[in-house]
Amino acid sequence: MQELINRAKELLADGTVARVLGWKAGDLPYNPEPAYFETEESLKDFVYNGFCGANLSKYMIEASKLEGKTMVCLKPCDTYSFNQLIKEHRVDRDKAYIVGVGCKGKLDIEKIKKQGIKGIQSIQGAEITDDAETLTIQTIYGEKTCAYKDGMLERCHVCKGKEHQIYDEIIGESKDTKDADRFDEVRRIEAMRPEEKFAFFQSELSKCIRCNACRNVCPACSCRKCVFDSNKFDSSQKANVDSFEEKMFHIIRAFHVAGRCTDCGECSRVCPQGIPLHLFNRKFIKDIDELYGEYQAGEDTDSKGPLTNFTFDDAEPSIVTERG
Amino acid sequence: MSIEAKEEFRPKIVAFCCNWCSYAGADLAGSSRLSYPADVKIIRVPCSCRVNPMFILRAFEKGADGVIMCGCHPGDCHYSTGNYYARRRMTLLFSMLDYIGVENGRTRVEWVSAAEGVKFSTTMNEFVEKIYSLGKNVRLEDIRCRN
Amino acid sequence: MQRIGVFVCHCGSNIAATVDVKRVAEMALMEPGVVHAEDYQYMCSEAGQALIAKAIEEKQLTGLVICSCSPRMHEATFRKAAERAGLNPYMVEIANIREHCSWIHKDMEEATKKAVILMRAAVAKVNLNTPLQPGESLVTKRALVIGGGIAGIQTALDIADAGYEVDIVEKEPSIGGRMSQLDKTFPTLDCSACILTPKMVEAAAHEKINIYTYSEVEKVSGFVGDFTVDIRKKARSVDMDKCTGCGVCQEKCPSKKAPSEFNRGLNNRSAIYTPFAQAIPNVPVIDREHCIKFKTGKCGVCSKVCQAGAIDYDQKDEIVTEKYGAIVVATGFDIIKLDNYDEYAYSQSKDVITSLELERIMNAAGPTSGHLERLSDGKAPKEIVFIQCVGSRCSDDRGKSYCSKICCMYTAKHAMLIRDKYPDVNVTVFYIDVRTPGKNFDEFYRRAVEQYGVNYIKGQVGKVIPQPDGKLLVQGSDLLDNKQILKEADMVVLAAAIEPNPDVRKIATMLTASIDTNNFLTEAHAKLRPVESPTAGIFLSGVCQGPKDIPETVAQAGAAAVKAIGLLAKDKLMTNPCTAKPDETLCNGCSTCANVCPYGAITYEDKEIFDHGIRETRRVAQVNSALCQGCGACTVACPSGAMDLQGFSNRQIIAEVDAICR
Amino acid sequence: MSTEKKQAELIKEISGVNPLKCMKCGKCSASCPSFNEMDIKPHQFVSYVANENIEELVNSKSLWKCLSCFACVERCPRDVKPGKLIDAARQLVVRQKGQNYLTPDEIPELLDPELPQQLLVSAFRRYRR
Amino acid sequence: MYKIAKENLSALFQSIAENQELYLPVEVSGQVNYKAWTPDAKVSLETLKTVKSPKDAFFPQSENLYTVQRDGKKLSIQPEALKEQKFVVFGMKACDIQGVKVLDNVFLSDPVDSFYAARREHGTIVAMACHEPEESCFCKVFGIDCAEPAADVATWMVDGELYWKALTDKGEALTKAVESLLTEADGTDAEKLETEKTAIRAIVEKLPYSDLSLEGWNGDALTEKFNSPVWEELYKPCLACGTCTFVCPTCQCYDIKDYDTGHGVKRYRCWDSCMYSDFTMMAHGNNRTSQLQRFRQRFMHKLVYYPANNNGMYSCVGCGRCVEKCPASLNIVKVIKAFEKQGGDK
Repeated sequence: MQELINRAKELLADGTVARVLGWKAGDLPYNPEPAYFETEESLKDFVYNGFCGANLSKYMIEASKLEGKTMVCLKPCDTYSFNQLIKEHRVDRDKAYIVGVGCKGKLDIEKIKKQGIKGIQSIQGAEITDDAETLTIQTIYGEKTCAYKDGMLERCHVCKGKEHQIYDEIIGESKDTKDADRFDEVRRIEAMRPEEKFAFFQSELSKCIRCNACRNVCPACSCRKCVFDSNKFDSSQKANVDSFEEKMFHIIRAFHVAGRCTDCGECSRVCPQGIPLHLFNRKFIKDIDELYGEYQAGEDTDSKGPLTNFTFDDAEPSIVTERG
Repeated sequence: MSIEAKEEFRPKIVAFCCNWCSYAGADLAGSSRLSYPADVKIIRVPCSCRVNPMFILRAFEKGADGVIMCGCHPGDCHYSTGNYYARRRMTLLFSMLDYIGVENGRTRVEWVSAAEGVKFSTTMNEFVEKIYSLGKNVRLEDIRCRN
Repeated sequence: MQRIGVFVCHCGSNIAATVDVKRVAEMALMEPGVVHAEDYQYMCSEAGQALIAKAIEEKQLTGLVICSCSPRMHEATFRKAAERAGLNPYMVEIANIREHCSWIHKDMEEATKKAVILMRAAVAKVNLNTPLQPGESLVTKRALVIGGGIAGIQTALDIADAGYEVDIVEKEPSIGGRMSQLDKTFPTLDCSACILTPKMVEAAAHEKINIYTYSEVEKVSGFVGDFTVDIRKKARSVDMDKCTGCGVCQEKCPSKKAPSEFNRGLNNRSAIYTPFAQAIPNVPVIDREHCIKFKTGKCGVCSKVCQAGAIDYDQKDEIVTEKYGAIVVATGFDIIKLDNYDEYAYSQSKDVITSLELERIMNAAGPTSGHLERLSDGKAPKEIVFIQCVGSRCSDDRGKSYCSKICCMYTAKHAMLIRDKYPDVNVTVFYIDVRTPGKNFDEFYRRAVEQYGVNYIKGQVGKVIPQPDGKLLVQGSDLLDNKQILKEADMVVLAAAIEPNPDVRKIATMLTASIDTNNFLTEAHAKLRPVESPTAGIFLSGVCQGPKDIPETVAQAGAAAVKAIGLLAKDKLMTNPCTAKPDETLCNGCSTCANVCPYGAITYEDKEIFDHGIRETRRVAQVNSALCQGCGACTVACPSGAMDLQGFSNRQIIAEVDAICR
Repeated sequence: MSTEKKQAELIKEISGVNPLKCMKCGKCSASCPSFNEMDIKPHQFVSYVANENIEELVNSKSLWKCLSCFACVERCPRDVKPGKLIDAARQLVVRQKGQNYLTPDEIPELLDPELPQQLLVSAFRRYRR
Repeated sequence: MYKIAKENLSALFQSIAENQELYLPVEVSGQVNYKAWTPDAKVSLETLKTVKSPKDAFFPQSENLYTVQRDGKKLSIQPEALKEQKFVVFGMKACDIQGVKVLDNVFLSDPVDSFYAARREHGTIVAMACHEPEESCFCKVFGIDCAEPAADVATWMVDGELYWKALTDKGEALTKAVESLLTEADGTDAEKLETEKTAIRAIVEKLPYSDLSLEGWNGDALTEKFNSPVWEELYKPCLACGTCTFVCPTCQCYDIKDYDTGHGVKRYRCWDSCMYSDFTMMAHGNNRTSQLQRFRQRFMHKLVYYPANNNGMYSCVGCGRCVEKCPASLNIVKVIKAFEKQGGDK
């Protein structure tokens, strides 16, 4: 982390960048927030640890409009989003100085708390320099430990790899965290009977409170005005009704990002109700991979997306019924 | 289900037809007097690529029991490539609907040329029969629209 | 709120027999926005249209719904009627209650119910219709023809004869194209040059035709009726106005080692050259790669011998910018590279040649002055083998998947000509199929077999093995005898596949005209619009669209000319107003729409946008309504919903969906 | 499904060849060095498989006359590759005759330590299908 | 005071649910929220904080106001019926109860919101003390004692026993209805209860946010706070989602919208969020065009405008839900602290 701070200071000092986009220490051990630093002095609050899960690529949309360059800290998975945003002309590559930061898996405080750990006062073992094996947690109710893996976000268990797709330089080491196949959950649902599938999603989506956190955090959902907010479409609704509306919202959102979603996992991370929203996006990704050839959004900045492309012998929609 | 119940159920079926092939195919079915059930109502669009997945979801939300989209055969699109895009969009949409537990068969895509009046009529007959066998769409409709 | 009039047509009994038209009209009055409803015997009749006009006037209608036959039948009729009565024609919608209702349903109750729903959907749509104005754009009355082969020449002549200016751009120093390289033509066996040269001369002399030879298209912008094209005139090093075409420079030029393109590299030419004797223009060019003056700075012989003082070593490439209303692509073809066909020993033996090379050998102006001889030793061949389908009908990546179409016929022609001139030469043709659809074609092929004794063997050749004695051992199979054949030949002629000129890819990109996987330009409709590109204002002539022989090429050239003339004859173009239109405040500038547009109608522009109190410069989509054909692909691809299609807007279609489902 | 049909399907599966792609040009037969030794010629092989005439095929001399030089595979313009079909037909016979598959565990016992590794690898390559 | 053994609670719920609706924390797909009780519901009284606050019971996230039915060109209007069924909300924490008071000030003052009033009238609140408060809690800052929740009935869960004390007439009535299931508590129980309360309060003292100071947050500070440059930095990580608003027990803004049913319109209201770009959008446009303004609105409302209009009562109750749920880890505590810091810097 010190290395990052030092580099940030250098870049600020020599005028390469006008500001640094990173994370600021929070008032609890686990709530650092995305923040801009414009002075050397302000960098004293800079932090980069296991709780810095936010994908800062999305902030670069706004930062691209500012004067001067922004040094932005991107984790390997964030760089896919950044590439995708370049492809869609939403960020300006020339306005970014990308520091690829190492990643040893990001932590999910909800998961840690689910293990009965509450009244947290401090957490050791989440620093980027730590070996990411065990977390030692001091609480009002005594000291607790938790395996780092058990506190990790779902997305880190199915990590796409710790290679940065775009960067100006890389700082910090990474650690491989992948220990599951990202389509396993999708396969499990695909194998269900229709009633079971329906019941599963009905139960999950009934929790939705239409807070739009999934949408607003999503780097692919960067529309200036969402169709669900705009009165120009009859889809502008805010109610959370159990029947169809939430499903409509989530299907349309997933379709909206289909072929553009890099599977960064932010939607699931931020959902206050813990809805596994990535299951929608991954279904599309899996279908695209199987039907139109492997495609990873954000791997490059110029390839044609699967929904703006075709081949003469693409599968017919009836394949959905045929494969049963 | 009893026969009575089946008689009561009249499905609402929306058919999107592209102006150049399928709508003309439907016209041909008409002028050839090839009947299909009145439950099917056709909406004319310039090309199958004009059909937004949102339209299909909207139809279900408002109580449609089946939605079918017809376009020119791949390779014959009036706009040369429209139906190729439509094909991908619909495949993914249908797959997603299947995934969230909507009964298979409530949606369908069929390529019908302007000369295929018979195919249009056969397709619609088949599709309507399928929807009858599936019954009312309850999984996607918004109950507020019921009356 | 609209004031809508609903008109229900009986269509005699066509509709009225199964649909209760009175009831449809009654129900219409219950719909929001409907202020008038009536039914009539024949809505499309003069009297019916008069009813509509009267209602528009009396009830101040702002929109019409006609419940009648298919819009494909009478939409235009009712739109015109509305326009005559002062209503915007795009405020008319048709509810198809004949083809889609009365004709397919028997039960009156059921059919009436459906007709009511169809009417409702149409009313729901009209409620959201907005008056649309067709755009207008001026037409530049000048055409550009890219390519100066027989296709380009014919198109240019036809357009020019209709009274329009035409420019031909040809990249070679002379027009004439492939046809000028041919010796005789099938199935008449008349001399190619004899029928082509007069056309070349006519084109050159035509007051409406301007020929840019040794030139290439550099840049194209604009759209149908109003293209702007940059043409690069390559430096010729010879002043076209001064040169008299005496030919002395070519004679005296000391550098004579440049392979002749015209003779397919079978012999050499001088560094200053005209490709062939009948070249038009008859002005040489200096091939700077082979010119001693350009290579070493010394020489200058041509300049010294030129009495007209036409030699200009300092000439530079020049860019000419012209405006055109229509562009015809006639870029023609070349034969494929045979590098990957080692088994036919093309690159190993001089006596394995392509058919196009044989054309040159047979030609009196060719490298052998028309004598049939082996290029290796100049001896007269006694045994000649022709191999068909070399690289055609091939599904691997060495060749082309299509049939090149012309090879069967020109091979029959060659075989016949050889047998005619040299009766002692044996000619064997290995074929897979002999394809002769065309007037007098099969008769021609049969003459080769029956009259001239050409030996046709069904079966492909596997290998050609050059022998130490200079002979060529041809290993083939005779599928009818089920035998393998080993044949010693003196000469092997390969019917190599033809492919579109490789430059076409670049040109297609400039024109935003689509090309298929084989680099042939795509036609707007395979059957109904075969000489038009899907991009408006671009027309296709000759082999650039698909393999063709000369008469077909000429026919298509004429057809393309007619289409171009049809366009140039208009002063203004009315554009279909049902085009895509972006809402700039919603546009993300992501380019997704441009990626799916088949017409290249969408561009991006940095524009100042005022959106809810924020003023900023944004990258936003712009639709060129002259290019947009209104398919709507962009509207669905657009992630933000900024792109909508006028006349078929999101809200209109959703309103129809709602009306049907309620 | 009849036996022959099954066998034909199997040959197609093993070889990965679709005989319907054949345009009957005969280039395979023209290229074949063993042509004169064969009773069923290479180009006929394709139609035999397409017509599911497998019995005759597997009993033919040709099956064992093919040198697997793959000249036909190299030169076939339609991606039909009769050589592969012949190879697959042989596999069919070999498999039927002895059912002589080995499981991975059985292999080490059979190995001679002196055996060159290259031989093994090429054998696996050759017979893995 | 009464008590009931933990294992008998389902019988208690059953008994309550026989005569009225019962809402309590129920786990669905891994998350606990207030839901109507059913015999197979997975009740989770141990959960300290439900994801959403229980304010839905009185002010549902979306509710119909009236229905316009269309018949041809005739329209008829059918107002939505007011709540007539009695109901119980079981297990509300002290902070959430304070949240209801905040809502009361808004909806029960003139003009009275009849939908809300009807629900308040028919609802009985059974409060529950917080057994083990957590680090995100800061109710103490607002003078709330989570060991002594005050509602119609107060309850404490101590060692497998639920202690039950009716505090109002409604509470007495409910107690009476379920009396057969309750047993009278004795002196030892009272002692046990006091020990529990002391233990809770001791924990509260240890919580990191308990010493938060609200000094300077009042109506007098309006201009100073409103114009402070601190906002310019604070809002930046905000994603403009509505999470904080929708989990908050006191947020009361709503939007009114129409739903087209095809046969007419259902006019409904649903929670709105000041974080949304169309918040308070009016015909002429929007009076808050930037996220800074919207972000500021939320906190100024909670800490300045509301107390200025309600005798110093804050419209934050320190439940800490926003602390836990904000996707960008922003929250009201960080805002308060940021101003504190700035004060120190001066």
